[in-house]
Amino acid sequence: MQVENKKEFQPKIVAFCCNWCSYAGADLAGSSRLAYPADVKIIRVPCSCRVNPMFILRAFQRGADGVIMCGCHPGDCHYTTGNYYARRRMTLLFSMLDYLGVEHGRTRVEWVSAAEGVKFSTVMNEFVEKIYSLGENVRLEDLRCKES
Amino acid sequence: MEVNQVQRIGVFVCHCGTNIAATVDIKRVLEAAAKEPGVVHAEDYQYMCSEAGQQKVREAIKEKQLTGVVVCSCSPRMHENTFRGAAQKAGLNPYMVEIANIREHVSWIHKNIEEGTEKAIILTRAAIAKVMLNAPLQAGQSKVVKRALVIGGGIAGIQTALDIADAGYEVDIVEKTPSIGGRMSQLDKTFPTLDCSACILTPKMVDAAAHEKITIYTYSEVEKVSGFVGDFQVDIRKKARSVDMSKCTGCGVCQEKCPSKKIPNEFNRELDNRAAIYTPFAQAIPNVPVIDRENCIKFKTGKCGVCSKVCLAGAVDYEQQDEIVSQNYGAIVVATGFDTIKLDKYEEYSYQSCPDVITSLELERIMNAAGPTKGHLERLSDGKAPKSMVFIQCVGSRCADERGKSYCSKICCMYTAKHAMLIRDKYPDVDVTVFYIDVRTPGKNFDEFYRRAVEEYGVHYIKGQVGKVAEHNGRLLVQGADLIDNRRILMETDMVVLATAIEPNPDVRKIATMLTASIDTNNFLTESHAKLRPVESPTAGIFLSGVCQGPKDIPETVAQAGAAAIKVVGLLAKDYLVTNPCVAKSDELYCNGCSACEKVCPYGAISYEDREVNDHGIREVRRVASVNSALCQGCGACTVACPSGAMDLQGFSNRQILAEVDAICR
Amino acid sequence: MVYSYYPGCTLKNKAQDLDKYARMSAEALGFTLEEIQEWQCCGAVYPMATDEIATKLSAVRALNDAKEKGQDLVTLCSACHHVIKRVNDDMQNVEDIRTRANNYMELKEPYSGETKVLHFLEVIRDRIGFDALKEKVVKPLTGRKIGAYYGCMLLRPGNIMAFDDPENPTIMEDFISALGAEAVVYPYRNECCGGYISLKDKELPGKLVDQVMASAAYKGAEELITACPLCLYNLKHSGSGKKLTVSYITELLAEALGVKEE
Amino acid sequence: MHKTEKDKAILLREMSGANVDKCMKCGKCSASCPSYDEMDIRPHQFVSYVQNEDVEALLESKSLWKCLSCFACVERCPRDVKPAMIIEAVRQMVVRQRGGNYLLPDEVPELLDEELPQQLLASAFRKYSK
Repeated sequence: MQVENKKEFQPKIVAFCCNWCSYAGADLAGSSRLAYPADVKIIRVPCSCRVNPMFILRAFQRGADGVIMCGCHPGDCHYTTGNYYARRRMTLLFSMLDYLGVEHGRTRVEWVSAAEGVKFSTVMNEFVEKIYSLGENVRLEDLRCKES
Repeated sequence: MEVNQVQRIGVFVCHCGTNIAATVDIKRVLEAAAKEPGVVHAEDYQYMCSEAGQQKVREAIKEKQLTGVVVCSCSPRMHENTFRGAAQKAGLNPYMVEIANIREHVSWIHKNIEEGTEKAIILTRAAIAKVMLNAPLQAGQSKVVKRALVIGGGIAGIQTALDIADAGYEVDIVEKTPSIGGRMSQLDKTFPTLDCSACILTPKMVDAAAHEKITIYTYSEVEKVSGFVGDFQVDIRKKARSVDMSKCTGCGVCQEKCPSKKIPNEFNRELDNRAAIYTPFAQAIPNVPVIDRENCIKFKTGKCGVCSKVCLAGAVDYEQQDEIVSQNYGAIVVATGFDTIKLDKYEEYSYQSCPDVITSLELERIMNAAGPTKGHLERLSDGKAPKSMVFIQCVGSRCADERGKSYCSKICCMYTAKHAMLIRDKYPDVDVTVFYIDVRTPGKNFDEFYRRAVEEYGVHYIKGQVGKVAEHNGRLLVQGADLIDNRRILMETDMVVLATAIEPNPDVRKIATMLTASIDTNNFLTESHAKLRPVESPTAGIFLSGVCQGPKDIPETVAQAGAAAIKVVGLLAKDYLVTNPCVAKSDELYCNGCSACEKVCPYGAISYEDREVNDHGIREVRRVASVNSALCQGCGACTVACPSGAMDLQGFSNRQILAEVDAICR
Repeated sequence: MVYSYYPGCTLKNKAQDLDKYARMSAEALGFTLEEIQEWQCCGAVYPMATDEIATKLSAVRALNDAKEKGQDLVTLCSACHHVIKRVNDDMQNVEDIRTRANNYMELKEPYSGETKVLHFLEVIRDRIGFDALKEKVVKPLTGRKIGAYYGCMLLRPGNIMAFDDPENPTIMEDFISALGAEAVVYPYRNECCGGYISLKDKELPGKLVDQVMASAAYKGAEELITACPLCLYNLKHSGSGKKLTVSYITELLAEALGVKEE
Repeated sequence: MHKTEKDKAILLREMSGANVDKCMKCGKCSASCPSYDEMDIRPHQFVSYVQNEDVEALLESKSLWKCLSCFACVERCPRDVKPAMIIEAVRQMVVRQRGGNYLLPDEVPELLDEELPQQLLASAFRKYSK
């Protein structure tokens, strides 16, 4: 086991947020000044169903320590059914990641509405805490991609 | 690292007063941005969204010949359009602008300047990485045909058509049966005011028929739909009426003289019979009969022709053929209504075996002066007046099994209270008992209405579903349990009325398929958003009116019909529709024709066509996906479903998102 | 056509008529009922508790026997049919029961519900056909008004028994009509006779049987038929009201086919 | 090992395989039950007793010996709750206890008559004893 030989672990966390609910929820967390760690970086997508599992694998390959995907609540998708597709795809992806030995806690799917600034912040705090407890992701990172 | 050398990116960092500048070191962001490959310009300003700020963006675009712009500011949901507009004014394609959200996602939540600045830099890099891969996009335009189609001529369709027509647009109503009027024309009285249904409906029917902007196609069905929002092409089949509408005077002699009079009368729920040439009811619009060819002696045997002989106007035309009317529409409203479910799986209530067990809709006809009993309340088995009646609620509603429907039919509690009250009012010696599970009366003056049935009219309400209804000794034995008194109920009664669940008109599935409008497991049409877009189908240009969208009563239906009409008017008022250019696009060279994308598309925007492609010099015809950009809403579901990577989303392409991921994880 | 046949205990004893006439009629209709070897009592009620295994094994044994012979399994007694059909459904669909039952049984190969279970009436309806039956009738029961008494066990639960519409069955009525008699439909034909409760309680079955009899008589039935020995017993011996005669379905069949010895 | 009411209620849910929480309290089970008048706790109440973890009362109930297992409640229930399965599970819980049998072999000779079918004895023993 590799134990913290770095001075301080600074996780890289990618959050995919759908434009209609979760990104707006993140904006609301901002305008409500509800803090969460700066390790989280948000990528805006039109809908959670735009998130290709490949994007998540790419993030891990490039050294991300955690990836979270947020969409509208089931039944509230702006595109009616997009989040259902996303949910199924992520279930499959997560079972594959499980098989690869990537800890379950490194990925997460959350439904956050445009009105749930508090939830967005709470979820991000929890998720970052989880990533801290899991430590650096060493499973999938492709060292060739690392910039010196 | 791939860098497009021809890109010249400008980065504009906004202070937002102190909103950003207080916790983000703007200077360091500028420095970091300037070092990024491709960035040829970086500047900051107090308020980038102000006219002066926009001026800076416009000038830089012109002076530095920028090909892409990144604005580090507030959320794109706030000012993306502002900066796109600025870019456009300076001659840059508006879709070459990206926003790094360093206010809501950075400065407002991260109070540590070090952390905030570092994150702002990373988000800026991600935006730069994305914009490097942006492509100029053109918002398209499509024309709007200023005519609407309403499918279904019940109260929902009539009201929608009237409202659209009053706003000055042409509307066509297509109605399957020989007359408009729908379910409401079959009702006797309406809750909660107990006014006569025909008295309030017929004037609306007349208005619709007389309206110069409304064309009514009765005895007609939609046969084919193509096109998309703004310009649907629709084929309507006008079934042969066998009666010339222009000649018929509506005298009714043909119906009287027709020798084939034993045909179950649909309008009276088949409780009595009609002739083979008939108008469904006296106030029918148009008041022109049709010949039911399946049951007409002339059509079956070639002999007869009585109706033709007695028609003084010479309107009967046995040679008439179906006719196809082709018409273009800007918008389509579905108002196909409902029917009651079949009760063949509920024989514990003896509906099939005993004529004195009836549905509520049958009771409406029995209570109606034009109904099978001329409005006299009597048993259909022996014509005797009942001394006691039992109403059973929730028959087939709220069921978890396949016999019934999972939903609450919503109207039954109220119409049962109405029936109970009307009977007690007109026949005070008839004892009325209602078996209920819950009495649900949300609605203005609804609970008061139900309470009046109990308090003023002495209707007995018993909580508990009935277990069995059996005919015995000429009466009906109702077996139930009173859940409040916890005692067995075994009562004899004369008539049992079943509050039968309603379901969408079975034809709606066919229509929804033609319209590519989505439909739920219960065959109700799905609305675009359950709360915020309740009268719009997710398919652009398709609107919903009445029970086809979900169970509702007349007031709600009329309200929804008006809402659907205003949405249609809002669409028809435009000459052109601007289309969102961030839509899916398939690369024909990669497409393997598997249809995976077509299956996940909620809008029916993807179709397949055989197209000649030039694959590196080899020309061949392949079956490839084609996206209709007018229908595509840009969700991106297809891009992930595509196994070959042919499908991509403009503005959110795979490469763009991967570039953002890479930039964040650098 | 040869079918595996599970007669059950009562048909070997108090309900010998049901069994005897079934075999005779079957031959007349061109199929053979081949009694399976060393069958054991099915237990007469389906063990509903989800943790019951041992009580289901005799049914599994019979089912497996038919499977090994490659035959469908025919039953007559409503109780046997009910138990065997439901256990078969468990063996098909409930993994826990299937695994545990097979662990007990040590069969050549595991049994997972392969055998098709048919009631004698289903053989007539689905394999012979009521029209074909009609043609084989030599002594039509013309003029007789017969009510079918289904009871509960053949019909319910409808999704598993899949015998007929549990609230509006017609198979016995079609059977009666095919034999040339008038089938009388009455609403209490699918209500319980009181079942096993009559061993210790005579009052409740009495009430229920009186209701069935009154309902059938009101609708004009002059006699009743049933497939179940316990129903027959309760219909005959319980209650104080007016009685219609009750006989087994197979007796009526044998009579119409002209194979019943007088 | 002593089981709490809660343990027993959970056990009943498992043994019965009934969909207790799908019940919408419409009472159609009780309305359909031919033994309703003989029962102290009615079929629809069995569902709420399990929900309320009031198992002792169920174990004492005479309804256990009045249910005919005719499945009318199961068939007609609009919510697929299967009340008869709960009654059966409680009955099993009782007869599986020492002294829980409702029918003893000694009683039988007196109950017999000439035409009583074997099926009746077999089913009564299955239902009433272990």
